[in-house]
Amino acid sequence: MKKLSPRLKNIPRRATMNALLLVFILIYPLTTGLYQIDTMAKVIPLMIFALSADLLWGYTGIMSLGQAVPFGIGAYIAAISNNVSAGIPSYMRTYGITEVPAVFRPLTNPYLGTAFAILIPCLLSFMIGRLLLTGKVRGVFVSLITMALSNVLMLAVNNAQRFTGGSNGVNNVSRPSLFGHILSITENYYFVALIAALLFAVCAALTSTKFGKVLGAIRVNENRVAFIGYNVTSYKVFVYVFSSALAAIAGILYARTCGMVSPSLTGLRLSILVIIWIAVGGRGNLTGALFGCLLLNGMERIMAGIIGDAWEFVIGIILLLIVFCVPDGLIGTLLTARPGLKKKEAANG
Amino acid sequence: MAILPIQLMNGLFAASVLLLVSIGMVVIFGNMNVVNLAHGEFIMAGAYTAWGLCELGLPFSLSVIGAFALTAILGALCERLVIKRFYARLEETLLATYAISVIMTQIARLLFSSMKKLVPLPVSGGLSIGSLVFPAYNFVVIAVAVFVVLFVCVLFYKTGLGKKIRAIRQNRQMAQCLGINTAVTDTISFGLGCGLAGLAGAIIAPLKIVYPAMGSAYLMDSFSTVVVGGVDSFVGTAMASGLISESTSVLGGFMSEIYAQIIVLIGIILVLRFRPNGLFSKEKR
Amino acid sequence: MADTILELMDVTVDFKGFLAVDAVSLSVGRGEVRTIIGPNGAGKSTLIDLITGKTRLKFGKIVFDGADITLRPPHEIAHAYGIGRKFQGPNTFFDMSVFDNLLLALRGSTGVGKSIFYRRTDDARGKIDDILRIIGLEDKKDTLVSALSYGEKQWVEIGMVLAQDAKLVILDEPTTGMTADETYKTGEMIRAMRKDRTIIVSEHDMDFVRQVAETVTVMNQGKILAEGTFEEIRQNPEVIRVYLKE
Amino acid sequence: MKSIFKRVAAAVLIGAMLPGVSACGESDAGSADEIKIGLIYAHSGSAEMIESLSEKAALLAINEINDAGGINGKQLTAVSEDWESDEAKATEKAKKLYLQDGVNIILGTCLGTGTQAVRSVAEENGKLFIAPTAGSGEDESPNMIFTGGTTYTFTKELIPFMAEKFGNRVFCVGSDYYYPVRIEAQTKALIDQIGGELVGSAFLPMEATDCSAVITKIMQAKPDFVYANVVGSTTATFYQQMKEYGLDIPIASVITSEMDAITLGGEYISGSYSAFNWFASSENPLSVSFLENFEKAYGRDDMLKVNATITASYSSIYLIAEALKSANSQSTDDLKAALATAEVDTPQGMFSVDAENAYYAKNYAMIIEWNDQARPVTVFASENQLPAEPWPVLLFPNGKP
Repeated sequence: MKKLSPRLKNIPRRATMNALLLVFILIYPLTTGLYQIDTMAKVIPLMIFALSADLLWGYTGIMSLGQAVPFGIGAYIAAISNNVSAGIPSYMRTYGITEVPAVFRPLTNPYLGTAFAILIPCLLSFMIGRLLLTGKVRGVFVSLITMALSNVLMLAVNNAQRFTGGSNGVNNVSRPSLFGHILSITENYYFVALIAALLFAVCAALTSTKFGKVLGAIRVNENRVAFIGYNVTSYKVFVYVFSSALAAIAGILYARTCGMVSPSLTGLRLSILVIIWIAVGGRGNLTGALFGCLLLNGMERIMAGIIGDAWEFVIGIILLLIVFCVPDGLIGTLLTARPGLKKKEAANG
Repeated sequence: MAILPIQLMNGLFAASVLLLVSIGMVVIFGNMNVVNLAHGEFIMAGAYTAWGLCELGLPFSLSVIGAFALTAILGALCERLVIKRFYARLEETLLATYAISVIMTQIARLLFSSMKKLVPLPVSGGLSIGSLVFPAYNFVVIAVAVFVVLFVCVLFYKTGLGKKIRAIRQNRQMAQCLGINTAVTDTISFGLGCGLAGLAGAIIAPLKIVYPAMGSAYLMDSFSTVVVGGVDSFVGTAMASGLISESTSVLGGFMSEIYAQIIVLIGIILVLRFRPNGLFSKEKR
Repeated sequence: MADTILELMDVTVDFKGFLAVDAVSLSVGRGEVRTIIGPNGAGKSTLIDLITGKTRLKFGKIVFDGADITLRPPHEIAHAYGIGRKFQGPNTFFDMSVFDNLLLALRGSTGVGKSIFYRRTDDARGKIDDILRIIGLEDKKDTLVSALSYGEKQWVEIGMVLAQDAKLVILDEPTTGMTADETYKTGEMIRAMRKDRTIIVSEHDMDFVRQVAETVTVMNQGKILAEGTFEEIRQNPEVIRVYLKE
Repeated sequence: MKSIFKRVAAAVLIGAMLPGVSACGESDAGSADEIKIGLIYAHSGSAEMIESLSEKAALLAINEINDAGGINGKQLTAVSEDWESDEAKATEKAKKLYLQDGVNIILGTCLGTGTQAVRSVAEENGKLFIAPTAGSGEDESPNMIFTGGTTYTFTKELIPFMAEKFGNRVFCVGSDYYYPVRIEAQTKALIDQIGGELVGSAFLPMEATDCSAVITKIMQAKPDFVYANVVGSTTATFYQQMKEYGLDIPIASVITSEMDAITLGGEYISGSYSAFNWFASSENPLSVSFLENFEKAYGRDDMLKVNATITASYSSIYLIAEALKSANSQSTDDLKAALATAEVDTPQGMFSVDAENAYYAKNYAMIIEWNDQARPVTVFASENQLPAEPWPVLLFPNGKP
C-alpha cells in the first residue's frame, strides 16, 4: 500500500464516479418527460465539448478562449448541410438563390456534410495551431488571440447572411437520422449518449498513454519536454486539432438536437462557459469536466425556475467560492489527495 | 468635400475613446500582470456613477472625478478581497475576475432595473474647423485622453508611487527587501487601474446609453489595444489606439464597417503572433 | 583523446550588443568529463544553452559527432543527436511520479503517433530500474516528485538525463543547494555514468570539481581564460586573479 | 486537515448542486376549467427591455379577459418562460411549454432570432405560435402568425411620404442583422419605382459604439433623408451623433419606437419620422384606455415606453381569446381555422388575419413625427386595414420564390 502513488490509488474512485454518471445518464429518460430528455440530450454534447476543452486546458495547459470556434463551425456546417439536403433554405430563397450554391453542393450529401463538419474545423485548427502554438506565443497571448479569432468568426457569420442566415441563424434542423429513419427524442438521447460515451472512452484511453503523460509534462514544464527530445509544437498542434474534432462533433450533435444554430454559438461566451464548467469540476481528469458541465447546466435551469434571471449572480458567487475554497474543482478535490496528505498517511503507516 | 480629413479627425476621436478605455488595463494587465475580465464592468460602474452624481446635481466635471474616485475604491476593495490571492496565477485570476464581472453586472441590473439612462452631453453643438463640423464634445474627449496619458506618465515616472509600482513589476522580492510595502502598493495600483476605467466610463456615458451589460463591448478592444501597444507602455498604448482607430475609421470610410473591423482584428492577431511584445516596445528581453 | 565528439568553432552570442559568449572555440573528446568553471556571468550557462539549442548563436558553428547541429531546434538536438541536459536547479515534472519522469525521458518514442501507441516493454522497465538504482531512489519510484527533497529532485533530473541515453550529457551546476553529503553522492553518480558517455559539467563547488574533473575549462567574460587539468588550473595566475578579484 | 476540509467542502457543494440535475418533471395537461397560453419573453439580454414590457402587456390583457368572465367559462392561465435573449434557450423553453406544460399556443419573442427558434419547434410539434412582430416573407410558416404584419407594409408608406416631403435621394443605414438587411432591399426597389436614388447604404455592427464613420459617408452622399433601422444601444448613438455633427437631415425609421425615443430624449429625436402599425398618438378609444390601464397597472415610466410591439402582445391575446371562444376547442387545427376568421377590435384597430397570406395579421399603417418631448405626433394613418405583403411584387415579380 505504501508504495502506491496517490494517483494510482484514486483510479478506482474515478471509475466509480464515471460509472455513477453513466448509470445516471442511462436511467434518466425513464424517470422523466420528453422535454427533460430533450434538454439533457442538449447538455450531453456540451459535455463532449467540455471534454475537448479539458484535453486542451486541463491536460496541456493551453487556455483557448476560442474553443467555440470549432464547435460553432461544426454546428453551422451540420445545420446548413441538413437544410440544403432538403432543398433551398428560405433565407437563401429571399436572396433569389434558386439552386444550392457551389460551395455548399458537397453538403447536400448528409454523410459528406458530417465529414466536412468535422474536417473543416480540424483543418482550420491545424493552421491556427501551426501559427500559434510554436512556443513564441505563450500563455495569455494564446488566450487573447483565440478570443480575437472567435470575435472575427462571429462578425463574419453574422454578416454572411446570404449563406448563414445572419443573426437569425439556421433553423429547422432535423434530429439525426439513421438508416433513413429520423430519430425520436428518446432515441436521439441514447444516440447522443452513446457517441459521448465512445468519445469519453477514446479520451480516457488517450490520456492514459505515454502521450497523455507528455501532455501533462508540457503543462508543467514545456521547456524541459523539448530538452528531453519531444517536439512540443507538434504535440500541442495534435491536441489542438484533436480537441477541435471533439468540439466539432459536439457542435454537430448540439445543432441536430437543438434544431437550430445561431451566431452566438461561435462567440466568446460559450468559450468562457466551458472553461468555467471545467474549473468547477476540476481540470485534467475528464470526469471533472463532465460533472462540471452537468452540474452547472442543471443548476442553471433549476435556479432560473426559482429565482428567475438572477441565477447568473449565484453562478458568479459559486465560481468565486470554487476559486477560493476548492481550486482543484469539486471532482478534482474528491479525486486527488495532495502530497501533504500523502506525507501524513506515510507518517501514520 | 475631402473625406480623408474627416476620417482622420473621427479616427482621432475614436482613438481617444479607445485610449481612455484601455489605459486602466495598461496598469492592471501591463504592470500587475493581472488579466482583468471585469475591466468592462468597471467602465460600466463609472458610467453609472457619473450618471448618479449628475442626477444629484453635480456638474459633469465633478461627476467624472467622483466616478474615478468611487470606482478606484471599488477596485481597491476587489483587490483586497479577491485579486491579491491570485497574483501570478493566470487561470485563477481569469475565473475570479469573470466571477466579479458577472456579479457586478447583476448588481447593476438589480439596482437600476436594467433601464437605459442617458447622461446629457455637458457641451453640445458643433465646432467647425474650416468647412468641417465636429461635435464639440469630441474635443473634450480628446483633451481628457491627452490629459490622462500625461497624468499617468507623470505618476509612473516622476513620483515615488510610480517607482514603487515599477519596482514591483521588475522584481517583487527585491522590492519587498527594499522595504516597499508591496501589498499596499498592489492595492493602490489595482485601484488606480479600475479608477481609470471608471473615468473612461464617465467620459463616454454622455455619448451613449448606459446599461448593465455595456462594458463587455470594450473588453476585447482594450485588450487588443494594450497588447498591440506593448502591454506596459502608456505611450505605446496611445500609439496603438491611434493606429487601430485610424485604420478602422479610414478603412470603414471606403468599405463596409464590418469588413473594416474584421481586417483590423486579423491585423491585431498577426501582431500578437509575430510581435508579442507589441509594435511599439523598445525594450526586449 | 584524439576522437573529438563536440567541436565549437568561433561561436558568438550577441544579446543586443552584449557578447555573452565571444568567439569561443572548444573541443571535447569522446568519453571525456569536462568541467567548465568561471565566475557568475562568465557565460557558462549561455554556452550550454547554445549547445542544446535554447539560445541562437550569431556567428560560428557547432559540430557534434560529425554532424553540424548549428541552429537546430532543441527537441531535435536532444532526440536525434543525443545531447542530454540537466538544468540549473531542479527542473522536473513535479506532479508526476519519479517513475513517470524517467519514463518520459527514456530515449525513443518521442513522436506523437509513437507516444500514443507506446507500450512499456520489460526492457524499458529494466532500464528505468537501473537508473533508479544509480540515483538511489528505488524505493521512491512512485512518489510524486513534488514530495521529494531538493537534493532528490536534482537526482531525478540526473536520472532523466541518463534515461535519455545521451552520447553527451551536460550538467548545469548539478550540486546547487545540496548538502556536502549529497554533493559527494552526486559526484559518485557522475563517475558511475561516465563509462560510455561524454560529460560536460558547469560547476562552482571546487571540491566537487576536484572529485570529478579531468579537464577543466575556465571562462571569464564570455571568453575562455584557460584550459588544463585541475592542478594546472589551480596554479594558473590568470585564474587566480579572476577569482580573487571576485 | 485542510485538504480534508476541502474534500468535505467539495462533497457538500456537489450535494447542494445535485438536486439541480434531477429536475423535477411534473407534467400536467391542465385542469378542465383553465386554458393555458404559453408566453416566451426575455427577462435578460438584448431583448430584455422591450420583451419584459411586452409580457406585462400580455398579462394585462389576460387579466382583463379573466375579469370579464374568461372564455366560455374557462379562465386563461399564462405560463411564462424567460428565453434570456438566447436562441438555444428559446427552443428549449418552447419545447418545455409544448411538451411538458401541455400548452397549445405560444405568444412571444419580439426578436427575429427568437421568433425563428420558437417557430421551428412549433412546426416540429404541430402547435401554434403567435409572434407580435412584423415578418418579411422568408420566415412564414403554417404554424405561426405574425400579428405585426409585414415590414414592407410600413416601408411602402414611409418611403414615398418622405420622398415627397424632403426629396428622393435616400441613404440607408442599418444594424447588421436580418431585418435591416431585408428592409434595405425593399427600400432600394421602392426608390427605383418612384424614380429616386439610393445614394448609399451602410451597416453597423451590433452594439456599435461609434457611428462617426457612417455619418461621414452620409455627409459625403448628401441625401435628402436617411432611412435608419438601427437597433439596441446604437440607436441613441446614431441619432445623437447625427445632431452633434450638425447634419440637418431628417431620419426615417420603421424600427425606432416610443421606447428608443424616451430613452434618447426629445433633443435628439425631434423632427425624425417613424412608421409602424400603431403609435401612442393613436386616437382609437381602445388605444387610449389601453394606455390608461397600462399606466394604472405598471406606472407612468413604463407606459411612456409602450410601442407597437408591446401593444401587439396585448392585442394578440385578444385575438387568441376570440379564436379560443369561437373554436371552443384547443386542437391545433380547430384553433388555426378559428384564427383565420377571427376578428377583434383592439387598440390597433380591427385585428384579423390576412385571408391571402394567412401567416400575417392585416395591419394599419401609421407615420408619426417625433416632437421635442420625444412623443409621437400622427402625420398619417391609413383608413383601412392593409394587406400583408411578405413577397412584394416589386422584389418578387413571380410571387413567392
